[in-house]
Amino acid sequence: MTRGGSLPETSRYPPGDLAVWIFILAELAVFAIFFAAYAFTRMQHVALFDQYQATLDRNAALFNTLALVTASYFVVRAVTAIREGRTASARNRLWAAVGMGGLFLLVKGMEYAHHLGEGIRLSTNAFYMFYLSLTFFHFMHVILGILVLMVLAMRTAAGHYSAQSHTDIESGASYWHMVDLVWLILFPLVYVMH
Amino acid sequence: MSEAFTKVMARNIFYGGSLFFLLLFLALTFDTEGTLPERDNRQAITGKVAMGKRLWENNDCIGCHTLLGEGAYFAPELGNAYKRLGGKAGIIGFIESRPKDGIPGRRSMPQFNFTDEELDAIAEFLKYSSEINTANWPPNIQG
Amino acid sequence: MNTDSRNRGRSCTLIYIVLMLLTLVTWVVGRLGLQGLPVTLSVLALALLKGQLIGDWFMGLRNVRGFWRWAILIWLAGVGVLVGVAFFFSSGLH
Amino acid sequence: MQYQSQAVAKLYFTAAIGLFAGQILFGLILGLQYVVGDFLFPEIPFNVARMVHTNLLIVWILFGFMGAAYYLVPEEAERELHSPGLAVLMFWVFLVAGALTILGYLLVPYSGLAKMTGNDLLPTMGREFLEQPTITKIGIVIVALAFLYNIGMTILSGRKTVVNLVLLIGLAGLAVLFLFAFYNPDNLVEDKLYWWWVVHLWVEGVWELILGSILAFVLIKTTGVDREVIEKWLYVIIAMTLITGIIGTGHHYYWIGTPEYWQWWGSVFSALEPIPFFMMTVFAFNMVNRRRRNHLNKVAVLWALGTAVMAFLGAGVWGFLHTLSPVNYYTHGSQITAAHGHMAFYGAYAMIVLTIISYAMPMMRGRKAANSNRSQVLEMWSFWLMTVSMVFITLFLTGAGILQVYLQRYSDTPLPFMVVQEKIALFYWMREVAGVVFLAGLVLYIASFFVGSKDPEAAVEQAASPTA
Repeated sequence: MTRGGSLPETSRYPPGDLAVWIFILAELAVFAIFFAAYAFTRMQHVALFDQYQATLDRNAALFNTLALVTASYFVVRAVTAIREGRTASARNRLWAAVGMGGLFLLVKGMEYAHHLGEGIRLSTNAFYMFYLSLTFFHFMHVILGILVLMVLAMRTAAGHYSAQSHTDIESGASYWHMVDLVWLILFPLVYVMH
Repeated sequence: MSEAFTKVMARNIFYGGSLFFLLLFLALTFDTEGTLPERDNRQAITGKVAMGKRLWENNDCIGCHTLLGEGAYFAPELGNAYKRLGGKAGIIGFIESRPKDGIPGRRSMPQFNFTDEELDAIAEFLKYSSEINTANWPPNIQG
Repeated sequence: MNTDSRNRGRSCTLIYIVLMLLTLVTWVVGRLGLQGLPVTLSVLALALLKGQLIGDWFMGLRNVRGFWRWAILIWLAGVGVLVGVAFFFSSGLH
Repeated sequence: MQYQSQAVAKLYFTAAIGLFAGQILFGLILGLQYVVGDFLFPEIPFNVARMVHTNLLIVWILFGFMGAAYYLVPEEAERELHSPGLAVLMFWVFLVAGALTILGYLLVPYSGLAKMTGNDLLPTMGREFLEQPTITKIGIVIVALAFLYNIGMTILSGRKTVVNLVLLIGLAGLAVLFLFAFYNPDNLVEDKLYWWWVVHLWVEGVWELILGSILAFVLIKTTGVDREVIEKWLYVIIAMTLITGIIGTGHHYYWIGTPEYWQWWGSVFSALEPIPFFMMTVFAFNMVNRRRRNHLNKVAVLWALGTAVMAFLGAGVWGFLHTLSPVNYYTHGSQITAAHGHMAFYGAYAMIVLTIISYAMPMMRGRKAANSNRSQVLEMWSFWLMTVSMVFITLFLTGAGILQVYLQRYSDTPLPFMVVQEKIALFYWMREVAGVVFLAGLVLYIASFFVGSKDPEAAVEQAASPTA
């Protein structure tokens, strides 16, 4: 591995449009507050949180984590492809990421159906309030992320992007990685840590 | 800094972000509507209570008092008046006994000359209000 | 140019595999029902590490200087401290 | 002034200032009633004076928004107003309806007004800020629709700028959300739930879009900074506004019978509501520092910067003070709320209207760009008097609120409401004094329209401008 001049130079700004990054910071701030709120509320109801955490489907959560990480990986590969001007490959990888995201929604949706079937609502108890709030807020982010990736895939197919001009893809990719990043904290926090 | 972000992306975030949070807000409102029957004491809303609410509105009580903390801060909170004044009789007695020309130098509630039925309706309305589940607000009986 | 991006691609594939394995580790911890503060904090640390890998490699912050280079790391540190403190102080409260 | 039809704004601005004066007079009456309880009783009871105070505020701000729209939309769209005649007609309809409503409040007992206007057919009266008779509310909807039609047609057939589009979205949102004023169920909790869709989503939602676009317009004009830069800031700011502000509605859903998860949702999002206001302050100062010209209308720039700062303090900082649910549990419905309300409304909405008036009025009165030096200096005095006295009003009310919360809510031996009110009367007296200073500032403000109006227009100091 040589650090040749062909390695990307460090730049002042992250990949994509800075407006997206400002948005990402705002979103991460919200999630951080929610995570902290979960943890500190749990301090007052340790037994309750542990009891109801045990009712969650950890296998589904594992599957979902793998799906999201895989989607993120496809997105990374899509960005690599478009940087090299390989449009078709970029498009395929974006669709693959959309597919993984769709799987996440499907599994998560089944989890929700299960909970709702048991009559669990936001007001059931403190644990379910946080569990549903956090995961549903994130769920909506996944939907938005998928929509963004779909638009990007279609625009890639239509030839909007090239090796020289693909800021939109980098912006969308950054957003998607944020969605992934949040889940990587959410999964252990809500499903595993007790 | 301003060179690194584009107007188109800022616009997309405005439209997308607003729509996103609007939908989230509607979803939460939907859940709220589903949960309200357990909290808002709706089974107590009789014709009398509805009449009391109308009287409450038609005399602009909210222009001096708060009800569940909302309104003007000139006169006491009334969400718990039913408990503070010792039931309906206390409420009715208080409203009835307001002097027509006020109390010299002090704040005073006007004399509204309500009929007995109206007084009863207002008291019923305040009783209903006091039984709404307000997450233990106000902190104490003084409101 | 091509070899370089291929290198980058290979690095990201490696990172991807690591992320998947670490996720499995977290799941196994849950599966085995391991308990106790050290376990909990290790799970948290793993999550933060995964977050940092996402930030550096997937989001590409490794090639950025200045504030944005550290933005995700700062966020992770903040979350880690807050959540860690809360779990630390609630570990005895059963 | 580049387009003739912009001149209709003058009517609106004049009415706004007149109603503003009325609002302040009634504010002083209210302030006095707080300490001299029987003042004007039973002729003008507190609730009537308060209705007049708050309704005049809303109406003059709306006049200001409409005037601002009529002034800036043609200039941005680069065409005359779709129908100046309709704008004038709607002005008189709105003014007469508003005046009749206020007279109704003052001359007829409120319950009589309710009966006269047939409130029982569609009961909407008697809720805070929405006290207007139903017929007035319908009038407001009609005026708003005609206004939107006029502005919309102008915008859609002209040059489409971001300032215009954001303004249009804000105004349309204002009109649509007002429709919830007609929903008044017997269920008190649902009544309150949707009442906030009008009140909160106005002042912490769509009104901020209007505020942002007016501020952006004035900054474009006075600083000469590239429109592209200002417009993208505008988008980022209003995006943050709605992202935080919509769910931020939850900070009103803590104690009114709504589910308890709102304590979390409301706290988290409303804690972030200061961000857009902070960005607005950074933005305004940034643009003025990067200005490409020194605009002759210095006082308009002062108002613009003042708006940004005071909106941040009043809405952002004072809002944050009591927005977290554990804090709000004690401060809800206390003088803290009143303190926040005063500075937020003045800092954000009164000041933005005064900003656009300050910028536009000289040109509508025949100046090329700005008033004479003497007039501007007087207006700056009024700026400082009003703004500083509002800061003091807010501080005194905050002091009163902290004591009230402690004595009535927090201490181990809570005291009854009226006992506490007497203990904190000193703060109310000081608030009233600050209110009198505010009135003095307002008098100077009005005087600035007449003083120095024969003097020559202000010129660039020291610069190489040919002396006339």
